[in-house]
Amino acid sequence: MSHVPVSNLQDDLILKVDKLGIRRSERWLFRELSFELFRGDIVQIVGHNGAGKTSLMRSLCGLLTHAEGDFEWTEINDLPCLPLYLGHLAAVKPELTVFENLKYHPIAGQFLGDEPIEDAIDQVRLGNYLDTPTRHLSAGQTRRVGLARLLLADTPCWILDEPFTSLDVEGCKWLEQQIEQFAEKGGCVLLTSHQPVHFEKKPQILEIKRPVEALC
Amino acid sequence: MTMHEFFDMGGYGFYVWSCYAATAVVFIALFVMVKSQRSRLVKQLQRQYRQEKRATKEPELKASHNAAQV
Amino acid sequence: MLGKLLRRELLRHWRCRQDLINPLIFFLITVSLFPLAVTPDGAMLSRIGNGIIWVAALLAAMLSLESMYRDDFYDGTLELLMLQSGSPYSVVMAKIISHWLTTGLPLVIMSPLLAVMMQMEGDAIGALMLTLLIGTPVLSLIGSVGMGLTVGLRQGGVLLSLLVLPLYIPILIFGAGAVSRAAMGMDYSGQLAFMGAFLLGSISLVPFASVAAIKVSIR
Amino acid sequence: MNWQWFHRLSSPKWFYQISERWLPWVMGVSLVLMAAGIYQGLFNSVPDYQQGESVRIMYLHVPTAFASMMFYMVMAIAAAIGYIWRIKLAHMAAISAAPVGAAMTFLALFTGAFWGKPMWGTWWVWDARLTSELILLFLYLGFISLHQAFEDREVGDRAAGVLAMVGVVNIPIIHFSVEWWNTLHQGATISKFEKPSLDPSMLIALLLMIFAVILFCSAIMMYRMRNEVLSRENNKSWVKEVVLGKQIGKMK
Repeated sequence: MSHVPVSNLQDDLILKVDKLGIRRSERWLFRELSFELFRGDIVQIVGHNGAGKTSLMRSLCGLLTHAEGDFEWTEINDLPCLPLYLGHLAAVKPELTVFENLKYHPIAGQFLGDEPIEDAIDQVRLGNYLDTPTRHLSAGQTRRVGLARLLLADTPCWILDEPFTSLDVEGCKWLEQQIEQFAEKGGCVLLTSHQPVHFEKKPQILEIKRPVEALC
Repeated sequence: MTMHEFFDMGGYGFYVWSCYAATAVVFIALFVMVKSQRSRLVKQLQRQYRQEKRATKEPELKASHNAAQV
Repeated sequence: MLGKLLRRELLRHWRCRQDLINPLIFFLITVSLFPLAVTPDGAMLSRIGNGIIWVAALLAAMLSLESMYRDDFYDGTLELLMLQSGSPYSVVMAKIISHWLTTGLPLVIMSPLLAVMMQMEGDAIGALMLTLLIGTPVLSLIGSVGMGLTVGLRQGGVLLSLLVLPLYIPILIFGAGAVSRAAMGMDYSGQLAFMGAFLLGSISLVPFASVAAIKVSIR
Repeated sequence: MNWQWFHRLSSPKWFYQISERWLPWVMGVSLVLMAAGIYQGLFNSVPDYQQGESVRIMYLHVPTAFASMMFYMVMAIAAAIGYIWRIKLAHMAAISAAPVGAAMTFLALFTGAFWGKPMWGTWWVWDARLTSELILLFLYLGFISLHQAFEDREVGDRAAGVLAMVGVVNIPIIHFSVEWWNTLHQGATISKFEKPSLDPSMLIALLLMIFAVILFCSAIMMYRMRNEVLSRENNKSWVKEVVLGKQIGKMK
């Protein structure tokens, strides 16, 4: 099971965002966005299509340069913590097998041993596909290879972009359960989803709105 | 220096004058392109701002129209 | 970290072995075109042979740059690597080393065959292999910057050659120059020194440029 | 921290106002200098004892070659500033400098070839300087086409910035290796260290032309930058006033 590393500062703050603004070719997606993520939070980002939900997540991971403001991750044994980012693409090499995909890709800064990988693969019900190249898997199964990384990641924060796409009902329930367990153990989750999400504890909502036309 | 000698340039007239001609053409082309780019840009921006002004004015027009109907 | 990433790259290349042979075939065909196009007689060929082999090696290395980032970019693993590995520089370095091992080195191993085809003598062949050995890593290094910039573009291939070929010119000049001096029996250690300096210079600077280039292309 | 002036310096609005006032002067001075330079060069300077009248091409070749090198440096430095401190105005300067520099490189090659024909008998000579100039043209074309390949201008700027920085590191290496490879070109005609080998009247013409070409190119570059500022800041209110102001101005 994925365990959550306890940052040595013992405080609960994992991510602090202050007046973040992202611009995409002269058009401001959003501006002055500030929020904080604490241990155990589940935050759902809400906004219509093209509002910048994905851009916000990618800039928090450092994949996208943000135009203004800044954000800060907590330090775990004085290294900035690496959030696990699951984007639209399943980040899986078609020519490698399921096992190799998990073994040869670093997760949250390190490579995993064989046992945890095999357990994770069984967890996501891909046990008998261990040595088949992912080329032959369906979209849902490829998605679950990505989800297996959640179980292996040794990081206090998950950033999930539309994680429920192409998952069957059973898969969705399993993923919701994983998210809740992870939150209980002190991790925090930032996710977007166009499907309705039902957790016991209602997730906090973070609204992304277009800035009023800046007539400065 | 008579006119003819000046143009002949000691036999190298063709090379010297074609160089000066090419330089003149390139300099003038640079200037003209910048100016035409500017006028095209200003025209396009004016059309864009007029559209924006029309877009902001239209909703009130429609709203008052419905109110009158009701 | 670098070792594991390198094994991943080599495994990925091994899985599609067919693509590794294409640059070598291209290298062979390009070099053998010239005797057909220019002259079959040995004297002329041996004089222009080293230049032709060098240009063909340069183009073959550049053609195979596509495999470095393009398919990783489109299936999302490049993002995963750059993000989750904690140090993008080792990711880029692993890709460059694996590109050199899978294309640069085979070119070096194949070059004596082509040198004989171009009627070049013994010591020129030795010099050719040595200069290619030092030159091909630089091709992968500089190519990785160009590839990083154009990976997100649809028709990036043509643009890649426009960006990268001018930067290859010093290596081409010193490489071919060294071999022609060796053919004349003169000492070519000076050229090798310059190529070595160029190699070390690009090893130290290219990772930063490549990571910046990839960060620009990841949107 | 007194970054204030640096920040103010980099605001497109400030640049637009400053250039509004100074540009006509820069352009005017450059045209005057050019006229003086051409007059001096063509009419009252002595022909070269060896090359005869064809040396008058030098008054075009040397300034354009110098401008092409200088504008690549301007472009690379602006791109580096824009990339490191994320200043949009610097990116705009780099994008505007590129076409002007490319035009100067083309002119330098054109005049070099036309000067080479009478002197060396062939149109194109693989001489070290001309070859470096040709490679510089490739670098310019690479920069411009890379910037245009991205539809999002901001990403295009950053990509072109990286290329400019890599290019500027390679310029001395390319120049040196081409220089080593083969040099036919005569030594530097004027350089600050050695005594100029030119007759004073020719020297005056040359210096006049160099300043004229640089001023003219900077003026063109700033005009292009003004267009770039207008097109990129079009949602700002001051741009609306400027553009609409111009419309009212025309109507009056």
